[in-house]
Amino acid sequence: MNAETKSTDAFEPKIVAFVCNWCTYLGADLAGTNRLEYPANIRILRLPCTGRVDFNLIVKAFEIGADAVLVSGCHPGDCHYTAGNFHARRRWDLFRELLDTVGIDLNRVYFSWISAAEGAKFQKLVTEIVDKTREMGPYEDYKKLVAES
Amino acid sequence: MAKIGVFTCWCGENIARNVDVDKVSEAIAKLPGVGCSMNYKYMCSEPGQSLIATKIRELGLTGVVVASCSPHMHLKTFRKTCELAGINPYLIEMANIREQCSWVHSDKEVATAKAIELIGMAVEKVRRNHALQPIRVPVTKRALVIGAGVAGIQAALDVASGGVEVVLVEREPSVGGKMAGLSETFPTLDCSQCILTPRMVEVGQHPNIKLMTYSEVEKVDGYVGNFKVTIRQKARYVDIAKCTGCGSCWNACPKKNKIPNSFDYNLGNRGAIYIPFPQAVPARPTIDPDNCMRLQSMKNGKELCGICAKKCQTNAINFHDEEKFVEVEVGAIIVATGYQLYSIKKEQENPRIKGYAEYGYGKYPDVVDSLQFERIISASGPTGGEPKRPSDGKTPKSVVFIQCVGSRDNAKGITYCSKICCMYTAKHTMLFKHKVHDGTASVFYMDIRSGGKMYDEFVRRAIEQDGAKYYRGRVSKIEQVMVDGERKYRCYGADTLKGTPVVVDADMVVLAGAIMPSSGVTQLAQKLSVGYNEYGFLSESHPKLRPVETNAAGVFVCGACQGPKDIPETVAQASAAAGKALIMLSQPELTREPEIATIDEKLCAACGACVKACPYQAISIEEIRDRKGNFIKKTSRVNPGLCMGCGTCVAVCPSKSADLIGFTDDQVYAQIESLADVF
Amino acid sequence: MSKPVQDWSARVEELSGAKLNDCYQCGKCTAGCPRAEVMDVPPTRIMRSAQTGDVLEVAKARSIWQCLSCQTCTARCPKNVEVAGVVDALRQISIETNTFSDESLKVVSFQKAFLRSVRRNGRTNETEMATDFEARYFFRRFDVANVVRVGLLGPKMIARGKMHFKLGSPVKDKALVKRIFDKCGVEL
Amino acid sequence: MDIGYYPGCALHGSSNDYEASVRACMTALGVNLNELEDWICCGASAAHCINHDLATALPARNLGIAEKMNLKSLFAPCPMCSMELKKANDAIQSNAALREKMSEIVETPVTGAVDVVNLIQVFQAVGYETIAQRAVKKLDAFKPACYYGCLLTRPPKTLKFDDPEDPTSMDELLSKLGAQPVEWNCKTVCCGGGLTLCDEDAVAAMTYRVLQNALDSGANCVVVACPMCEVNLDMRQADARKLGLTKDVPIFYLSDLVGIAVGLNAKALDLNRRFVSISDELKGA
Amino acid sequence: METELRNAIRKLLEEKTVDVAIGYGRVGVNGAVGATFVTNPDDVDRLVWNNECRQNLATHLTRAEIKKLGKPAIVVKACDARAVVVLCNEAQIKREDVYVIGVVCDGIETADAAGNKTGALMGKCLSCVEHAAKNVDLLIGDEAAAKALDEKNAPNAKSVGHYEKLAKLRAMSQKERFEYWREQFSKCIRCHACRQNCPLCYCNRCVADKNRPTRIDTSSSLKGNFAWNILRAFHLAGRCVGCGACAAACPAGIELDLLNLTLANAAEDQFGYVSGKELGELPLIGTYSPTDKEEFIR
Repeated sequence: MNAETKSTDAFEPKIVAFVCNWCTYLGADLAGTNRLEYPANIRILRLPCTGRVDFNLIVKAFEIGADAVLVSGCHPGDCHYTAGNFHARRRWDLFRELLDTVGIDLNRVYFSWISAAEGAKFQKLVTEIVDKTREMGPYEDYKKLVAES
Repeated sequence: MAKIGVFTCWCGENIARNVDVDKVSEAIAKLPGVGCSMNYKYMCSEPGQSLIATKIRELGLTGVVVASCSPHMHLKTFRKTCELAGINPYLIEMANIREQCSWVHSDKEVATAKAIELIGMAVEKVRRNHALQPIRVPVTKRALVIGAGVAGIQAALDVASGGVEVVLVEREPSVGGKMAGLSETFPTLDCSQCILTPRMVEVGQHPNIKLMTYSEVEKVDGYVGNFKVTIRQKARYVDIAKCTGCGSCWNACPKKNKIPNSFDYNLGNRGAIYIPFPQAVPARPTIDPDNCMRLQSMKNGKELCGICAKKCQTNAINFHDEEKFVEVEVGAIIVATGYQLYSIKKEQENPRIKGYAEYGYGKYPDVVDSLQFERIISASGPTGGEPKRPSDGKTPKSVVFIQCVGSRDNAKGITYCSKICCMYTAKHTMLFKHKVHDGTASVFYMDIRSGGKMYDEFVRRAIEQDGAKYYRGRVSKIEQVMVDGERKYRCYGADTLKGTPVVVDADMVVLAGAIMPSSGVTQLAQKLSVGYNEYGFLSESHPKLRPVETNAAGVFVCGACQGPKDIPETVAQASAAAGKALIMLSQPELTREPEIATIDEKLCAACGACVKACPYQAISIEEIRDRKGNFIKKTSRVNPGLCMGCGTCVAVCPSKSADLIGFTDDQVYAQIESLADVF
Repeated sequence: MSKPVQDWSARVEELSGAKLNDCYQCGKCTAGCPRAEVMDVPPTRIMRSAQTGDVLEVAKARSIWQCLSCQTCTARCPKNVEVAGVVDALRQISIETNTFSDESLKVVSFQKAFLRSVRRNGRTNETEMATDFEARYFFRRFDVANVVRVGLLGPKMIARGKMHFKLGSPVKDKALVKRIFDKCGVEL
Repeated sequence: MDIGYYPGCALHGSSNDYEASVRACMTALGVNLNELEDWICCGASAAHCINHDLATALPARNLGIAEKMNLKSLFAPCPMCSMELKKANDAIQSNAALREKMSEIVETPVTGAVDVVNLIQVFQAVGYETIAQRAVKKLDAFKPACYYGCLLTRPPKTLKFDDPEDPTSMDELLSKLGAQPVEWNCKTVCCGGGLTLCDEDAVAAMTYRVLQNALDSGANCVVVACPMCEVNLDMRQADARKLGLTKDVPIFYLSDLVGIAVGLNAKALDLNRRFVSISDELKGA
Repeated sequence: METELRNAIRKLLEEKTVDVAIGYGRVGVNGAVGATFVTNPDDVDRLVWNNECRQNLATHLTRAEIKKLGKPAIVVKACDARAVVVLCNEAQIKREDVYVIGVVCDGIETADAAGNKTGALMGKCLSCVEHAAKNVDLLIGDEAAAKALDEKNAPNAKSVGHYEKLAKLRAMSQKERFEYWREQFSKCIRCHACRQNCPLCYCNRCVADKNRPTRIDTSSSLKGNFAWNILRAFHLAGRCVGCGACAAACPAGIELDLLNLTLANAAEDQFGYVSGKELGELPLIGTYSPTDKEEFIR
């Protein structure tokens, strides 16, 4: 977060979210319309579909200092493009296995289905991710690895 | 050299209350490539837009970021602004600092910092935007309507009357669908066939409608405005151009009245050459190859029977008929494949759905479903409208009607309400009571759902005037018992209003089975790239605002294939689909969003990962040849007419030869990296 | 005057595993229940009371002890609710709160006699259990007719070798059985 | 074939004729029954009414023994026992906390790894074809009403056996052996066995309904796979006669009929102790 | 077997069934075994077959310089044969355009840093349950013996060799695993030998070499090495046939095949998918089932 505006040096988790344009992005909009407050630690990247989310993006997010990453899209059956989320789901499943073997902390990688109607779910999940990440602390392992590069 | 203009909106107090807009503008002005950064009370207002336009012209901006509300709200507005100001409308990005910032974070300092970052991301993205031109595709002014029940008939007539050619495909030998078999319709009790038959005749005669009965959609190629559809015409063994429909063939068939007629749900019989019902359109017969003695004997090299051909004056019968494939080119497709009733039997095809062994349907002959009852009570039905029960032809004196059989029953695997059963069951009780004055009609229901013009009055009439006995409760079991030598069906039910069990001995039981999409609809949906839910009901683009469009451009839906609905709703939706199709077909050409996938053909290894992953079959493997026609290499190539821009291909492409315009890797990585400095 | 309802629904859900709010009161449980016609509170009403949490009222009902645990209600419930499990939960609550009705004493005594026999021997000894049940029930209610009816069955059973005064094969670790009862907090 | 065996209290008590029949039949079919060592009562009809934990703990103790004995599957001829064992097994398998709690209560590790089976499933495992091949006598004198009662199929979520509304597994087996099972209404209608000592009037009416429907449907006997059903339908028949039951209906265990088919005699199957006596013809003499 | 192999190839070349044979020969200064290309029937004696034939020759099928030589015959072990199948399924070669000679393989020995045999079998060989190559035009060697080996290995196939290593790795804590790879990847010099030797890394330009945007740090840094190795493994998800060429080629001795094995294992466990099993098989990634598991999704 911007150094000037930071009131204390307390750890503020940095979350990057890749969300689909048709469900989760609208769900986040709905959270706004309903004024459902949540921590400001999340930065949303709008993509057309979770099917577009290439996994190097997640690695990239850690490289630039993210403490947790969220990928979220439409519930199964609701995909604007009929099946993008199904494709994504299969890849996520495999990618998690790989990350786990490499020793990347799976508690820092979240996947969710949030529909355009689920503003409250968005709020709840983001709050939970921020709280949990705050509890875990900065992703020192990855940060160190980047710093040493 | 980039010169980006950033315009931060106060949205009145909506943003400015929680975001220090001056501080934002100041911080953004320092970002590389930003040529101007300012804020204003209402960017979407007329003066706000002209402020942007003026700056574009004055400063020669190469890109614009508007930091205000959600792009779903005003991206179109600001694109237009840019276009009017003379720069390409795709050179603008929005930063959502209202829905996703000021409205959800109350700490002004924190929200301001976040707003700066969100705008920073947008700036990095827009620096990498390119001018894009909408994709233009030509339109074939012809529509395909799949299914010729009341929905398909209505849609076809409306499109045809709008002056556009229609190909109407129906898999049964006649048009008419389920409605042609109904007795009378709620809430007016007018005769279903009387109102439908004139429409059926009209589709048969309309100069703009090409009717293809006994035919099915085999294959769909192409894309919006330019579909190529292959239709399989099944062998009918009767040349309907030669046939006059005189009837001498079907009257002479030795199998006449010996084969169960599926139009009567096997309660009545027909011959091996038959018309399914007297008002059929086309009024031309079909030979059922499984039951025709000649066609069966031909398999063994013999030529038995053939009486129908001998009787035919016009030589219309052709025992050597074969199925044909016809290709039609259309610009729009309307799906109207309707419904079928849930099979209540113990055995079910779909392992997810369970049968009602406790009701004995399929085991007890006088336990029928509601469509069978329609035929039993219909004047044109197998009993001539006299209510007779199937087992022994006796007039039932006591009939039990059970609603929600399958519907709203999680244990059987169907959770939804079938919507029309409350109404037609009330109708059934009335029709029964009108014919059997001393009879008892008992209804077991869970809730009465009779929203609709004159609908509740109709249900009340069944209870108050015609004396149908309504019990609020489900039936647990039906047993066949003998009472004083009479076959009865003992229904163990409940009256939850009284709080007691209720046992009714019935002569006949009518089960209001759940409405399911027609068989084969999911396969059709896959051919059309239309989504469907777990039950196979087709998905509309938006449940409220785009109820007849689908996410497959150029494909529209109407009627019960999209969800359970009654005749008035079906007809209204059919007209709506026809209207939408006509609007589309009235354009000289179609424009489509240019934010679609693209392939770097030089680097593509043509591994085909994208081809298989594309939900729209929009990518194919093509050959690259030099001017002389020598083969150079293979590559994937995107069909811009078909691509919807989901980007699944980008994610699966190992070499990243695939990219998504508008959301390129270049843009996305830049957005992420813009956060590196602040994180 | 109606009194405010004390909400026991959470406890019922915990004991039964049933999701009470799933019930939409269709009546299929009552419709199929072999005992519903004699019940003071039929299954659908039991479910409704459990749903609203008004459990102590229905814990008094005769019907929860008239239930045969035949599971027809659970098997046919269109919402997959554990109706029979809810009845079991209510029985447990009625014993814990001592709210079961007088008319149900006979069944309650029988079930307790059954478990006492298990607690003592590790297995039921039907003769011992029947005697225990009859004796205790008799002294509570002086129901002579019952003793006679059951007593009449005795000789018939003995004649067919169906009544045994000793357990066929005794359980070795009887102490463990007692510990199991104690750890579950069963008082009989 | 080897299989774990949990007789349950009834088979060691009033229904010891069922045990005799089952054991004779299994021996004839070459099925070796490994009786659970030091088994205890499963709590059957009573525990679930009184205490939820106890209702899981009693079967859990037996499951723990079975696991210790390395038994993959456990045969409980009494459907009430097999239902309670299965229910506890499922609950323990799917819930780690419960697994821990129960292991502690019963002082034996229990993981929920045992496959509990009923009598019909044992016959299925042997194979209907195999049984038919071993048959020496055709059951053509039998027109049985196959009575599944409550707990062979219910609750379906736990039992996952046959169709809970229209089961046919017993009918299929007996048809293969030459009997002619009747189509009737009461295959899964409760006979009232659960309250046979507490509510005689109600039980008599329920017994009457089942037996009369069997007779009306043309049956000459009722076949059960449950000791409670047998004792209730057999013992309460006198009361049912008072309500109008038109004649006596002999009650058989399924193992009796299979036993007769493979050549066992009435003595081996212990058929002489029924309340309603069985004719010599049906005894297979 | 070696003679049989030479004779078969001589015949193929003589009869002009193929134009070139891709086989193994002693090519290194110290007699190390590597790829050998024979176009003249008289040269077939240069070909060898022994338990040092570590390379997966399928790599050469997609190389432009080899393609120029005409229709190839290729010598493959069972694992390599699966790579040929994947290449066909991914339209990089046509099955009818290559003559595949399978050799029954009873295991390949590992080499030490100097390239000498160690006497120990490669990890993949310990758990091999397919000793005779499938989908081949000609199989050389004793099929029955191969089958016996398959059966011998089958019971413990998932617990020995590199499976054992993977199990050990997975038994560590997440932090320990991270530290393990951190150490391993710190040795990576980004020589890309893994890519070069992988039969399925055939992209015209690797994404790791692309800029605009630079998706992966191109220099040898820990950051870039992590990103590269994750990406390389994931690009092979549902494709890697487990030939182990990557790990064998790695000069730093990083056990890259463990990452591939993780994914192959997950593919088999969760989707019943084994890559390279059948011609015409659809890819794992790029297809889906509506019932794929998703309990990890919130």
